[in-house]
Amino acid sequence: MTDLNQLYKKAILEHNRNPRNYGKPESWTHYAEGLNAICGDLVEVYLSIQDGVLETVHYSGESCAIAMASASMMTELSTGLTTVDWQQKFGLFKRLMDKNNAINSFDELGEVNTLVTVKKFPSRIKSATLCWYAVDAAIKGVGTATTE
Amino acid sequence: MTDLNQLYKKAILEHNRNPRNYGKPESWTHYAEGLNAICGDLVEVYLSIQDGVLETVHYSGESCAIAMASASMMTELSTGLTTVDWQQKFGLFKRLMDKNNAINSFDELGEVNTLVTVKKFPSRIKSATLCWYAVDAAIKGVGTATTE
Amino acid sequence: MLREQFPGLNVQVHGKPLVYLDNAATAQRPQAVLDAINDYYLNHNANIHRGVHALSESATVLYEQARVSMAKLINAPTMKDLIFVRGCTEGVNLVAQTFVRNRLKAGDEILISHLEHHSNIVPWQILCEQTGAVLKVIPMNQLGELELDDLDQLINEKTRFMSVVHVSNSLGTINPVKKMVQAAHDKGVPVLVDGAQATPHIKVDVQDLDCDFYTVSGHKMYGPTGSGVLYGKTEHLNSMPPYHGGGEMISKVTFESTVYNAVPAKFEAGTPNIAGGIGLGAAAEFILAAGIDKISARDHQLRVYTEQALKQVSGLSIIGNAKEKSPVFSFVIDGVHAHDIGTIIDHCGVAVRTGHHCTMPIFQYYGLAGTCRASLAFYNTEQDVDVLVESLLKAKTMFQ
Amino acid sequence: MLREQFPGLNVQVHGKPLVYLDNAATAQRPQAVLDAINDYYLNHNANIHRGVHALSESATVLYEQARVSMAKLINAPTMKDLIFVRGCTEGVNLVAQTFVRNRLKAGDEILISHLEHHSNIVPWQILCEQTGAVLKVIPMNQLGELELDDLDQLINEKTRFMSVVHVSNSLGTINPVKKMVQAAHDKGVPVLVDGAQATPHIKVDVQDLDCDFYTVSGHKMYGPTGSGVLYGKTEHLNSMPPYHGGGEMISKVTFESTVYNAVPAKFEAGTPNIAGGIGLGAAAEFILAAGIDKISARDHQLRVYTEQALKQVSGLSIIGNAKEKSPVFSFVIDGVHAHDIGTIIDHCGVAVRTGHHCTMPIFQYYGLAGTCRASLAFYNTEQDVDVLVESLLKAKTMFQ
Ligand SMILES: Cc1ncc(COP(=O)(O)O)c(C=O)c1O
Ligand SMILES: Cc1ncc(COP(=O)(O)O)c(C=O)c1O
Repeated sequence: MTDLNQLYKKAILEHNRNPRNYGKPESWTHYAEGLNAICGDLVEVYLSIQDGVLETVHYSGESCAIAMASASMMTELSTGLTTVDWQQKFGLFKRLMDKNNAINSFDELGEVNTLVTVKKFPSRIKSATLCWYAVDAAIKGVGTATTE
Repeated sequence: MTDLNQLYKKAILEHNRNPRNYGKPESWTHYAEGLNAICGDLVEVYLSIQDGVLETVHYSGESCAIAMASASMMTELSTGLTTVDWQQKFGLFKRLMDKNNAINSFDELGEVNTLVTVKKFPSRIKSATLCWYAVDAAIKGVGTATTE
Repeated sequence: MLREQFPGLNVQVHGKPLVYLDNAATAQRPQAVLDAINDYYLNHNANIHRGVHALSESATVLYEQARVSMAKLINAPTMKDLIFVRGCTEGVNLVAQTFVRNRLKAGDEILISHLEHHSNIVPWQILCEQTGAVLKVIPMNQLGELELDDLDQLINEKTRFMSVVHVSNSLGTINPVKKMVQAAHDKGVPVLVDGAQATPHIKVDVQDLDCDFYTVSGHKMYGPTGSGVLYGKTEHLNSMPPYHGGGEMISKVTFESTVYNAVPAKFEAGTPNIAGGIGLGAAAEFILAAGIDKISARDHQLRVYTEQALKQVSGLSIIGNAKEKSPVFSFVIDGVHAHDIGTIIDHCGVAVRTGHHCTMPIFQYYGLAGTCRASLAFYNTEQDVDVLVESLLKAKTMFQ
Repeated sequence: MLREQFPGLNVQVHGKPLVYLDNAATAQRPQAVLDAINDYYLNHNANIHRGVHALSESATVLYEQARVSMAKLINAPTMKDLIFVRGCTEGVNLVAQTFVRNRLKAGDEILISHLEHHSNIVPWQILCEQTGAVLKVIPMNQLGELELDDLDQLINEKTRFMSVVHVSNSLGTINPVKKMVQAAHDKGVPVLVDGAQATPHIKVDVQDLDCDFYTVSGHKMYGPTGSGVLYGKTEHLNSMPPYHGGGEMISKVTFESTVYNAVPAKFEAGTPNIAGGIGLGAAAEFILAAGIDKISARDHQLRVYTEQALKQVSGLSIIGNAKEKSPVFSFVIDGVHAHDIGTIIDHCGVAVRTGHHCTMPIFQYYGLAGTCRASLAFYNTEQDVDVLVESLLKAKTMFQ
């Protein structure tokens, strides 16, 4: 069960139990929902963007530990970034989650790298990427992100 | 090739070459077409019925030797019969052509019995029965008989 | 033993023997079904219905015998009342578009139930959009049973059609469809019964149910993927316009006009899934030989055993506790999300489904995004259930 | 040798070795296709797309890889432009109902050709009946080629859609569809190409053809029955409403409203023919490995040989003598009806088709009820052709 233990390593379970920036904030400037068509999971993200900077990033929704931890880590990583920088990190994250390569980590992603094992569980990759696609949709002003 | 030679025995080839009562007559009282959906064959039958008696029975159309011979023999057998008697012979013919029994002949069918081998060629049974169904349709005032 | 006839059960998953508890998604097939498919491809490989040559003739006989077997399985009055389709979904869509569509005007009502699979919801929503008709829903209760007290009010003078599921794929509930058909017929409303989950588990008798249409999904009843039948009453099938245009469904084509073939050919345009149909016939014969009563009895044993066994997992709640149900267990566990359970127990060889099981409205009712669903078949064993329980306990431990 | 990979050829018919010349009706399948089907049922038996467990994951991968293989075979820009369907017939009906139907008003025109299979006639007749549109037909000539001189007049401001066959199943004619697509596009008319008989014989490149839709029939290209794909340009597929409602084609369902899934899932409601799709992928890989150019070259050899060989049968006329044609021979023999020929040569082991081959209008043009059709594939041999000729001579003798 090494892969499995890797997948559910402490850091991830901890984020799952104590998600950061969880819950609907009092105000926001950008919003989107992310829908996982396969499992019906729904996350909602709430951003406050000022002068191109992600001042706050919150999310809500009930989902699996992978999605929860990924969202939690993502909000921590994203807060304070410019949208341009955020896009760059999103690009790196997509590469990290791409099962067709063997990349293990990107320095720029910090704790988010603990999610790398997810790519060994192809049916779960969408759990990890859902909140990221939702933030991307929110920044772009699109209301819904769906994973196919 | 015994079965095959049986199927195409002399009497049948002879009727095919010299079909009786073939061609559209000058007048008739009842008409129907018979359509073989599988192969697209079409026969047309023309009956003159007076006081419940089949005075004349003609047919036209281009079809295989089995259908031609069957139609030719049928017209010979049918001419002069009451429609009630005809229905009875039609019933016997259907039983003769039923591949699920081993009946070899019915005295009442005369030369038509030479078609019995057709039932060993299930895909051809409809060739043999088409003109019969067409006459049945014509008697009943239905314009078209189709074999499914 | 029957189980040994299912070769797909003999695989290893992550180094563990497979424990297949995803039968409601698709069943395993007995060797006889695979043999029938291979026999067609090896010994009778030809197109059907239109050939005079021997292979075409024998392929046609095999295909039509399969129709006879299916007619026997669901006690249809004649094989001609059965149309081969890809599965239940195609069956429902076919009826919506060819039987119901012409009868609808804006404001008319279609009645379904809260327990429906998306396949018995979305075709009606599309139809409502096309016609201005309105979708009405028979409510459910906490047990996962339909609330039928107000059925007589729900079926009113605007109701044009009712379409209800026989056995719920998510909760296992067996609905009293015979009674429901009667209530609808009392008001002159025709009824389709979605039997996707019924034929693998219980006796189906379409004449006794007196339903107007019945859909069967081949891949759920131990048959091939891409196979199924739609049963319809003769008078309906005869009066319906065709669905697909194409070969086989016509008697005569000119550019000016076309004469359609008789039922069932009228609804079977194009080359069908010949191997699939033949395999489905073998699946029907398998069930007939095994005995559906024996299968139902075994289902009951497994249901009782599993209910008991799952009590060992604290924090586990079974969603759907209908009195009449097939061995389907939708459940949630406090503190562990369904997908995480699914992933973890998969590593113990246990195959279950997680999510909404194509029945989102059911889980909206329960306020859940989804569940874990263990769905059993007669070939599952008590040991399978034990491995499930063990693996669930492991999942809980990981999340402690 | 490639022929040895086709186990269905090794059967005896009436005690004679099978000479299978009915490939245009349905082809034989290579062992690799049967292996792919069995591998799915034995080692990956699960439903696709919706599962987290290992079998479901690997079944999904196999199914989606098949889509990739098919995209490669016809050079689609992306696998997402391919929708799995039961066969060509379903593909044409899907396009008629979801793409064309909404664009039509009474008096608009649909243009097809005189060489069409019923599957590319009847769906348009049904659509015309539904909408009041009018069916127009590109004429043919004695050689069995389309008369394209007046194509520019036939495509006029009322034309909303053109649907034409790539390769005729009855006569073998290979139509210049690239040129025809261009002519239609010049007037802004979208085009469907019916490729049922093309993928087994010639290189198909949907991007080079620039057609809007292309239909492929799996069972004609050495794949399983009940399989096929519809290719559509991305922008069309995205703009079209769904066809069947059901599972898999949605992202979110409530009773009030439903959000559809992205293409191609939007068009793939319900459990598909999983084994069939996977087998079709194997058929595509088979063709890619064998080399379609080699297959076409072998077709040409067989065509030349057969044309010569049939000259030995006096009174035999080949119907359809297009310059560009695949190895399909429709013929009649003076004094012997096609069905009688079919029955007699069947007893020599020779499987041909007789009748109208689902193209009644072609034979109305020739004033014939039908023909005998010998349709060859690359795995046929010169000896097969010799047996055909011998058996035809026997048939003639019997009728003397
Ligand atoms: C209750 C129910 N109805 C309909 C369907 C759809 O059946 P199919 O997959 O044969 O299209 C399913 C299965 O997914 C089902 O469980
Ligand atoms: C030219 C042509 N178009 C369409 C079809 C129909 O294809 P399918 O059998 O896959 O529905 C056929 C085969 O019968 C064909 O030959």
